Amino acid sequence: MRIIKDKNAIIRMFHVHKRYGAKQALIDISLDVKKNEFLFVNGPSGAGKSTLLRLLYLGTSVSEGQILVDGINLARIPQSSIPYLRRKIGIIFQDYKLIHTKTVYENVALVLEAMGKKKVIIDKKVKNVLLTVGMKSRQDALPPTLSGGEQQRVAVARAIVGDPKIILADEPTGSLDSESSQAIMDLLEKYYIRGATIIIATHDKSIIKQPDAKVVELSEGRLLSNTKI
Amino acid sequence: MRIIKDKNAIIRMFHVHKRYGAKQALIDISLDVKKNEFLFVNGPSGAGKSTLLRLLYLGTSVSEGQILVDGINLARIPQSSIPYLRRKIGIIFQDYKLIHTKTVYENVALVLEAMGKKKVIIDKKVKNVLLTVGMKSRQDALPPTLSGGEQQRVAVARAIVGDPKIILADEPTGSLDSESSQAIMDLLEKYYIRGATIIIATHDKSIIKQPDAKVVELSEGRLLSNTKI
Amino acid sequence: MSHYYKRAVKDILENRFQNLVTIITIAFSVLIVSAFTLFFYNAGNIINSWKQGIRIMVYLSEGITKAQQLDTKYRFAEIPGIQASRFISKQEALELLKQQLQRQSLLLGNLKENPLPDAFEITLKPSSQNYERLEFIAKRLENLPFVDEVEYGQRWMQGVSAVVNLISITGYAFGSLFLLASVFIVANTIRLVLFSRQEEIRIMKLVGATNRFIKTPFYIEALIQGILGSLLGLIFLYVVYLFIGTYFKWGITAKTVNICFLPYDVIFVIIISGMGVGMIGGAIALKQFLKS
Amino acid sequence: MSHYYKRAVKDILENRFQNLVTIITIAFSVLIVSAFTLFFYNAGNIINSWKQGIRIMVYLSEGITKAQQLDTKYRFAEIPGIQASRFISKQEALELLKQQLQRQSLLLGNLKENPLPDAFEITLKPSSQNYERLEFIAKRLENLPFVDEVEYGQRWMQGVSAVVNLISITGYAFGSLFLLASVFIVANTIRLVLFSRQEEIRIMKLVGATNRFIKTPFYIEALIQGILGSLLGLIFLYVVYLFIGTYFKWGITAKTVNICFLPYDVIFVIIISGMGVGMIGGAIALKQFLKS
Ligand SMILES: Nc1ncnc2c1ncn2[C@@H]1O[C@H](COP(=O)(O)OP(=O)(O)OP(=O)(O)O)[C@@H](O)[C@H]1O
Ligand SMILES: Nc1ncnc2c1ncn2[C@@H]1O[C@H](COP(=O)(O)OP(=O)(O)OP(=O)(O)O)[C@@H](O)[C@H]1O
Ligand SMILES: [Mg+2]
Ligand SMILES: [Mg+2]
Repeated sequence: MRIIKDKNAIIRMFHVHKRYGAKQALIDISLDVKKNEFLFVNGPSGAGKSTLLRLLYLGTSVSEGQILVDGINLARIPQSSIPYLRRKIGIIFQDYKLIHTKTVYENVALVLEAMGKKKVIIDKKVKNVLLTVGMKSRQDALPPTLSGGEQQRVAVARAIVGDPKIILADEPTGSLDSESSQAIMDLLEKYYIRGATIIIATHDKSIIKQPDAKVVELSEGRLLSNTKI
Repeated sequence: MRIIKDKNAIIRMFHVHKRYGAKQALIDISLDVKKNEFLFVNGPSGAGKSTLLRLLYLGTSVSEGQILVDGINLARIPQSSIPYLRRKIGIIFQDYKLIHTKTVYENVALVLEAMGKKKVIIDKKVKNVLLTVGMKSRQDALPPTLSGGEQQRVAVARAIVGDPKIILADEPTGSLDSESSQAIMDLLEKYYIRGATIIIATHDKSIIKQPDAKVVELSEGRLLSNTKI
Repeated sequence: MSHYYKRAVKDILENRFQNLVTIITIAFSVLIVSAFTLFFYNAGNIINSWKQGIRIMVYLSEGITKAQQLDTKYRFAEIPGIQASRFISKQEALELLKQQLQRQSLLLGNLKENPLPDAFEITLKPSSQNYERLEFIAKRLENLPFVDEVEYGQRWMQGVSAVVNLISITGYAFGSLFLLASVFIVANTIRLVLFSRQEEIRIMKLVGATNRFIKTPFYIEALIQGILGSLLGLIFLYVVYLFIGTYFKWGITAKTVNICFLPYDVIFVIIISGMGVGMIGGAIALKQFLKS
Repeated sequence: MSHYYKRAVKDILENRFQNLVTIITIAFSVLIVSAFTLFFYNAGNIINSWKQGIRIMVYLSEGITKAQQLDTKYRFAEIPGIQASRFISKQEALELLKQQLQRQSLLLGNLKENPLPDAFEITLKPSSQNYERLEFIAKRLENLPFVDEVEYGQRWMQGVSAVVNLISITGYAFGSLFLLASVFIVANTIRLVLFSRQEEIRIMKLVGATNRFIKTPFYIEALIQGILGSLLGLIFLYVVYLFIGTYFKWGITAKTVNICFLPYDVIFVIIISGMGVGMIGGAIALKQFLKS
């Protein structure tokens, strides 16, 4: 199989299959995501949305097929380069994945510390992004003492604080009321306008409001359609 | 303060306050829930919905005020009786709270085992309830290998398997597409029709479809309205 | 109950890594304490055999009759602390002396008559084998009729007494230390394991499990871990013991020092203690986690 | 680097319970090993002082001249393994004998002339203080001119040799065992702690942290734990040592047995080992968790 390079595509998936044991989670997925695209991956519970995102940040590896992210073939990337790949990607996990023993501030700052940024810069950026998601006042709280929606907003803050090229958001508004929900979507749109590529996995079609967004539909591991709203 | 007994109320809250340190999570809540009522607690992120439910199963205790559940004053209940209180209540936690090291089947069966039920009865009930939520085929999977929606359905199964008098559901459909969502709501309605009292905390008004449901609105810890749709 | 037992076994299999760590930690702790016990058990035996050598020589006045000699022997019974007495005639004493002197025995070659006295050699009961008692008994012996002089190896006795004291004090001190350390290590390992299972315990409480329902399998687990760990530790010690034993016998063939393994009752106590420590460690941790 | 250090200190404070368990586990392990070391260090000293007593008596032929006697002394230098020699004249020997015989010395009262020979008392180098070498050296001494007879305490030597062998073999065997046990216990405690922090490590990896970023603070933590634990263990041992020391001195006043604490270099090695064990235990666990 030849991989055709496309200057405009930041993510390319070629006939990707993913099996968990006997379970076929993704079946023959081929998909190009352009630079600075706003993509929704839609589908019911268990369709494979999270799995698709997971493949992109090497949270798991493909069973078959190939994936290129920002020109890097994920099958060939050495173990030691994975952190650098992940720094290009901001991830909002479906289950938030906040560190329970670190404060909100520390959870968000961690991303920048891992990049080796200076303390003053970290402080400025973290406080700024916490303000944006409305969590500045809770910056010293531990995640287990936050409400579900508050945790989700911290997860969003952590995903965007490093100014990533790509943002992967897995149900980023699942625990949020419509108002907070809209605020988060607006925030993601702001990064989109700044040039980031945004991929949002969701079961909730009502949050898809962007006029220029692309929507793909997953169902039982298969890609159904490839349509704009 | 005198507590007026009401034969029809299964839950009574009298001027309840809840503080987490300096944070006022609930302010002067008085609320009666009738036997066999279908109640929605609605409100934005951080309003105090989860906290309200938490008080009912003694996940935390009130800072001020009194709560009666099924005739029991929660302030007076001895430590050793708490498990028996909790067996009357089926809880769907916002973050599911599944045991990661036990299979789906074991997680659900645990409730009945703790009650001291017989093995054959447990087996029948668990398989039945897993079938109802559509998770029978994944009964031997560990929760971390399930999708978000699948985990939520297991959480629902665990909450209802013990045929509780009261079901507390904290965003029971947050991770579910509208179809699965409807299925869960229908399931809860079935238990309501059988005579259970259902309290659902949610930020999502669109799931409120029951014609005879009561809705209360929480905002920044205060009870706003007390209306029927 | 069989239901609890099944849950415990299942739990052990599910948390294999942590259980293995706990069992091996118990094994090593048991190993340390029982190795130490074994060492001091044998050291104690050796010391006892030395102590048996503590004796008092009672020299009789010259020219006493057979009856007077017997009379003296009977009087020994009145003095508490004396285990046995043996009569050594002057002829016997001279022979012994010649043997002892080895080369210098030629000094005795030109003796016309034996100037040594008849004597009794007295051994003491174990409880009286210390310097104070020894002196006291010697005094009483001196005051008996027909007794000319009493001799006991003063300097030698002080030396042995010192070594014995040192070894037994060190033994008790280090023994308690090692025991304390092992109890602490085992209890904390179990706490650490339970710590990582806090969430599970918390969830079980939330769905209506009683404390008893939660605790019982953990106790059974601790019991099984305690037995397996102790056995493993003792087996390990036995292997080392065999190794030392053969190496030791191979190296030299002295019959003076006899080493042996721990007696059954001590082994039994060790296993019971292993179980107990596991359960107590678990109990403390569970109490702590069940509160919150 | 100071940034890593800060994170490590913060981590220790945040995970106080687990760190305390680790530190105390290290302390107890160090305590066990160093208590044992201390015991054998002192036992070794005592044994050495006994061994110094190993000596060979060389009896010279009767009527040799002063020159011949000196000649003999010079020839000792040719035999490897001899440390020193001391001349004991026949008069001196008789005096010594009288002292030794105590009560029986009256046997020697009617000696007309001293039948004892002149002699050399020879002490051996430490490396030659074993039975085989002793016998060999004695043979060579016997073949020297003007030497009449050579005597060495055969039976006594065999006895001591047996005890020394037993103690040192037991010491090495138990010492390695305890060391092994301690290393295992410490390493596993750290693995257990890291096990409960797996999720945290996994999340750090997901947000782009390199292995080095994750590992370094844990290593620094292990280092600090190692130092604190070792120091704590040694301090505990020192307290016990003082206690035994005073109790011991109070009980008896023998100058024959002198106990002393571990020398500085051993203490240094113990602290370094404590650090090392912590780091190795952490390294193994981290490698395991960073893979998945
Ligand atoms: N680690 C795993 N091991 C086994 N099966 C898995 C694993 N992860 C996911 N699956 C299965 O793969 C399927 C797709 O899972 P995925 O998490 O991608 O679904 P999803 O579309 O994100 O669903 P949801 O909207 O409920 O989050 C599910 O049936 C799930 O049970
Ligand atoms: N253990 C705690 N310690 C401190 N503050 C807490 C704790 N639990 C909740 N809070 C705070 O109390 C407020 C109410 O929390 P609660 O979880 O009840 O909100 P909620 O209505 O369920 O929100 P959501 O819809 O986001 O789940 C929040 O601001 C939260 O941060
Ligand atoms: Mg998902
Ligand atoms: Mg909530």
